Amino acid sequence: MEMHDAKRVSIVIEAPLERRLADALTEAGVTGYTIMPVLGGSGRSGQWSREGQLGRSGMVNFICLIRPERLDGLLEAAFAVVEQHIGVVSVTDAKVLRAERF
Amino acid sequence: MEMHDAKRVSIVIEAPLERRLADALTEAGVTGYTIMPVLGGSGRSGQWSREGQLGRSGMVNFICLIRPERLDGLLEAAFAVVEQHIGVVSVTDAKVLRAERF
Amino acid sequence: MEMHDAKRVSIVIEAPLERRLADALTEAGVTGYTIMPVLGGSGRSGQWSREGQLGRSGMVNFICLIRPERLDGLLEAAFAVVEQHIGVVSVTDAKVLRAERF
Amino acid sequence: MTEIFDLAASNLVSPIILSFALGLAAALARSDLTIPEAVAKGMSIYLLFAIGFKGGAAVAANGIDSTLLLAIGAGLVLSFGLPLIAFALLKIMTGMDRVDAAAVAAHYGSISIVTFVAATSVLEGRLIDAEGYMVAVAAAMEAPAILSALWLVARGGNSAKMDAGLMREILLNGSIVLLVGSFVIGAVTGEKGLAEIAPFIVTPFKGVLCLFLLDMGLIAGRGLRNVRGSLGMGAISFAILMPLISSAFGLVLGMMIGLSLGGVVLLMVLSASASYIAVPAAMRVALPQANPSIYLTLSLGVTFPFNLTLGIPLYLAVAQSVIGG
Amino acid sequence: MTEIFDLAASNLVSPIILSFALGLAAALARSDLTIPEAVAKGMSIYLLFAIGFKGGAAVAANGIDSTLLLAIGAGLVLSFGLPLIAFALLKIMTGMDRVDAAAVAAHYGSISIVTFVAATSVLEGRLIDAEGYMVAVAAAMEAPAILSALWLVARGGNSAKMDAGLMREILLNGSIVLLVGSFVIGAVTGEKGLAEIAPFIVTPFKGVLCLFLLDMGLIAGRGLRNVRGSLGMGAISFAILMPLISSAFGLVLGMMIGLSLGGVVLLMVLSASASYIAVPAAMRVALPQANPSIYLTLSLGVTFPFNLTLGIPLYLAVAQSVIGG
Amino acid sequence: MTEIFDLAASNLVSPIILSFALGLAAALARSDLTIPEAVAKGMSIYLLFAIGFKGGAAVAANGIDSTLLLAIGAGLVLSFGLPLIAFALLKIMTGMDRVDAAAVAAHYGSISIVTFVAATSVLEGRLIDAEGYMVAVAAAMEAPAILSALWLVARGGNSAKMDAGLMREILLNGSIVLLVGSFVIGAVTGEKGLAEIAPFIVTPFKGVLCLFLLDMGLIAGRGLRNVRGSLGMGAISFAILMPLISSAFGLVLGMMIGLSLGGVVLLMVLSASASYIAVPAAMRVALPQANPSIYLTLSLGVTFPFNLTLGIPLYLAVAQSVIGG
Ligand SMILES: Nc1ncnc2c1ncn2[C@@H]1O[C@H](COP(=O)(O)O)[C@@H](O)[C@H]1O
Ligand SMILES: Nc1ncnc2c1ncn2[C@@H]1O[C@H](COP(=O)(O)O)[C@@H](O)[C@H]1O
Ligand SMILES: Nc1ncnc2c1ncn2[C@@H]1O[C@H](COP(=O)(O)O)[C@@H](O)[C@H]1O
Ligand code: NA
Ligand code: NA
Ligand code: NA
Repeated sequence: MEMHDAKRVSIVIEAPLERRLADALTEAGVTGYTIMPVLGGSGRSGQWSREGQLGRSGMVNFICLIRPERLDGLLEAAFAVVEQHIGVVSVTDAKVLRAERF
Repeated sequence: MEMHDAKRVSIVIEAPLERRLADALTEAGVTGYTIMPVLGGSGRSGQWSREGQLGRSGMVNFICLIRPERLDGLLEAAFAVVEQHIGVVSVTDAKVLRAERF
Repeated sequence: MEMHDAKRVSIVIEAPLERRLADALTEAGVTGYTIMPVLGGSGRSGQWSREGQLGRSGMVNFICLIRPERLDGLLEAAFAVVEQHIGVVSVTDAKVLRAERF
Repeated sequence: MTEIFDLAASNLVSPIILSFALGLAAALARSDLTIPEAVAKGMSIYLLFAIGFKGGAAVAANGIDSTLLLAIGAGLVLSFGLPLIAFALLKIMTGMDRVDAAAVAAHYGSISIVTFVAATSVLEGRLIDAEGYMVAVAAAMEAPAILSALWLVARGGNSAKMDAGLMREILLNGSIVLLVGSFVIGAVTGEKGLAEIAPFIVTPFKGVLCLFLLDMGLIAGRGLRNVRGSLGMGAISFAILMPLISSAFGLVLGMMIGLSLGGVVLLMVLSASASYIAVPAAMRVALPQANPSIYLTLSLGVTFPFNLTLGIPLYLAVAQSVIGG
Repeated sequence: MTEIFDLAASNLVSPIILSFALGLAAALARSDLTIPEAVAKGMSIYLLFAIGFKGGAAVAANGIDSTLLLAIGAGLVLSFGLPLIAFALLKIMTGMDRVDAAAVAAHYGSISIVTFVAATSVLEGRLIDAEGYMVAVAAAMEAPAILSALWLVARGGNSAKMDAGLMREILLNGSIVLLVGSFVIGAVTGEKGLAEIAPFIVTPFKGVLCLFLLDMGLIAGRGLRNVRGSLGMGAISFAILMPLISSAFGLVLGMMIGLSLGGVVLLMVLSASASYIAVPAAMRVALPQANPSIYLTLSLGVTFPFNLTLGIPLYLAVAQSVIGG
Repeated sequence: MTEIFDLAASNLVSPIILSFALGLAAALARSDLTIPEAVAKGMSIYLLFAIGFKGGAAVAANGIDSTLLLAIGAGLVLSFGLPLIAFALLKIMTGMDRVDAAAVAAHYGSISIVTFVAATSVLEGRLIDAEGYMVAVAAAMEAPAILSALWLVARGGNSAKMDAGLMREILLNGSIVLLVGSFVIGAVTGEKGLAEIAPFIVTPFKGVLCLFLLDMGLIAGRGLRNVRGSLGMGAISFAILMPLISSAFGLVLGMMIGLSLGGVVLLMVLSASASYIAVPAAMRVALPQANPSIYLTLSLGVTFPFNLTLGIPLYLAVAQSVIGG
């Protein structure tokens, strides 16, 4: 099956910033992403768990598949939102089916 | 620790097709997969969020780790289900522990 | 944007072992991980779904981004917990922003 | 005429309707108010269980009269037939292609159980009795419309995926099973069973319904915000005209088979209401080419609030003036 | 004998049992009816809180009599001892290896709080009082069986992971803490506290129990569907024979320490019931080699429905005929 | 003085407080007892809806008196002003930097609706009436404190991100919308609407509150366990001193505008309580440099339990002795 090179970007970010990150991605022309729930985790700011949270706190995980040449634009847009916040950005090489969709 | 080459296939697909995709994978001899929840996302068919859904709608994310030589069989089986539907298929190179399990 | 090499380790493990794996990782000096929920899956021990479970059963997915040179330590620590249990460990090459955090 | 408006107005200031309006307004104003998916699903399970059980207990109390089978038959006829009318109307009123039109038609042949529940509340508020087995009729009307829609598509040469697996999924879908199952439990355990669990399924029922409608309002509002402008006037007019036509068919059949006033109103409401749970899921499997935002918006964003606010009092007024009582 | 069947029959047509049956049937028919995990967990928290609180309030009302400590002691003896009997029986009746047999044995020494709750409902329906502190006995019986099972495994030379961490997890597991905690709250705030929250924990209780049992039926049904055929007749016979034996021990100890009729029945039910929440989780940590589908199916798929339908009325009838009253 | 302690003592043995204590103890003992996030959110939606609706219905019953606007004005003044006092106090009592101090200050100007609800319960238990519109005052007090805190930060030269988007998010945040919305529904549908859904929002209210406070206890306990030792005595003293000061301001303003005894107590409680839902989320967006574990621990781990146990009876006793009645 024909596959096309892509980058898989994963952004773990605080839930109250979800809408802002989505808006920033959209503005940067990134219209494809999937948001996944996060149960808990640990990092420099300590351990946390969704069950110990009230309200809108917690984190979410954005996954974007994107053409390699558009990676920098995405990272810049995302980084502007993530910069001052708790969060992690990672990138993996991937292949996608149906590249016409990206 | 000894590790073995594998492919990591991620399939984001509409929830009402979950059982069909699982059956198709099983028929193609793929008996290992993990299904993860999806909160929301954006794509060619617009933005959606799990909280704006009634009933069985929404999407789920299948993750399959598989021996490289079996990738094509998996993709064909998966594609037959995903083809006409909203959804995204991506593949990443990975290594697995305990290859005897795959 | 400057990016740094890393390994992305994914560990799918039974939920009752969540605290033990977190403790083992912390002891091995791995303080960064994200825990994601799992809805269901299939493997050598058959199919299961979160909705068919009572109590603390089910599985969770640990994701760790780690410097490549620390991979072995992590895998050993994780494997000691996963070894006798149902579960899957996979590793992918990745790049991360803000390496000072790892 | 003024009477209908009075009825509608008094209906409009009920906590149930206002809760829906609150949800709608909050979503349109982009508030982050949301009801967790699991809680919404829990409430819908509660409502289905309660409505089914109460229907069954009512049947146990009053005995099954001969109209039960007739009423289920009428429901099947309506669910099979109304999609054909909806399809023709859509072809005339809108520029939808065959597949989209068939998918929308399926929704209007099927039913909305929350609209049914709201109508039951209105009847209870007016002390009008209805046949307990109308919930069985509701269950019978969920699925047939899907078959009609797939037939419409197949007739046009397009492919629609209908297989045994889908058929089973549709017939054994959770809401049908729960509604029918709790109806049977209610019928078997009767008044005694109802008395045991009435403090759970009867007294707090309306309050739960308020919160559920708050959520429906939120979902409808978010849906409307997303499609703003992309739906033509033709489609929107259809979503208001169709329930009026459907309810007329419900009225005629209900009277023909000799339902009580309450029963006729409920059959009108079932006919007029459009599905937004079972049918959309089935469409994603069977007609993936159809655009979900069209059918969801019409059903949940237009027809549902129309029935809830103006439709139910209108159907009641019409039935009263035709039947008397 | 006919009396027992009458009792069982009247027990069988209760909304609670029929809800379980509905869930079982829906799952076996592969319906997609599901209750969200969060809602199921919410209901189990509600049930534990309510049952604990009511037990505590009953103790506050009647005072603590000297049998409280004896009853808890009896519970501990049963929970420690029954696994040994279960293990011996499994060795005779089935071909299970030592680890699987020990894991199953742990479940039968521990308890099912929902079975306990259902028995309480039956007693209330028959206006039979029981000691309020039986919920404390239930809490005491949750954990010891796990230790016996691990000892059985260790004795056989296999390794079983028992450490301080696991011990703490078992003793402080959520359901024990909630049951004991709400029991204490009920005992401290007494009748006055109960009156304040009775409209939440007393009146709607049975209705919530119905929905919870619907979910239990769904889960048991899915489990049974998955293991179909892989469990031998020996194992299934064990799952019905063992509760009968256990209940006999419960009967004898209950009478020895002077419990009331209701208290004896509840001790029999606790003995006869098998865990499907706390013990399975502990087994995954301590005995990962044991096959979960064996113990879950026996406990939830066979023994639980047996107790719910035939067991409870049988234990009640036996206790009545032995004790009189 | 003894009277206050009597009041506090009788307050302490209520199921509500003991449920909080149970959660706290369970979390500190590292039990795995948890209430699913969706269920906790569902309960908070229920509580907001119920408290708003009842407030609105009370206004409909008693008519709006002229103090309504005055009371809302007083609430705005308190919410804008108290952060300034809190900030000054933090600068004196602790070594926090400007940003952390401002973030904490925002929490103490805003309110905790659960504390408000618990106070309402205490008043009802003592048969003391309060103005129904106090829930509107509560809603008005949620947001202004955030603006004061951002102003404090900006004045110090740090950057705080305040934009139209955040403003809208704060003002249209779910709890404000739900509280105000259900207040309006209650006011519009009045006694009749209340009667319809009272079995859902009135009678089981206290029981739901118990489970909700159990969860609050669990969360507070987990928070306290995590920060153990990292908070100085200065900060902890602040978290107890500040509510005392705030309540004094609430007392004075409440008397000035002529609120009833119950209304004054509620204004004191609102002033004394600190936010742990709306404000933390806003801080993560607007002041990401501020350390969440500081403000969450002070607000939820110290001030909340203080108000719940000692604060409320104290404010009531003070108000009674000052106003009489
Ligand atoms: N190395 C890592 N690997 C995976 N997830 C991480 C890592 N570091 C941080 N995270 C996630 O990001 C959140 C915030 O991290 P931090 O900003 O370091 O406190 C954590 O709670 C984790 O969910
Ligand atoms: N480029 C992408 N990266 C990640 N997820 C995507 C991407 N495109 C689509 N998706 C996911 O697939 C769903 C359907 O996509 P589509 O079929 O393009 O509407 C979206 O709602 C996303 O959850
Ligand atoms: N090849 C695989 N790819 C992805 N997930 C897997 C795979 N094999 C097993 N899993 C996951 O690990 C769980 C336990 O697997 P097992 O130990 O093989 O029964 C399954 O239920 C899946 O969630
Ligand atoms: Na219809
Ligand atoms: Na037992
Ligand atoms: Na305050």
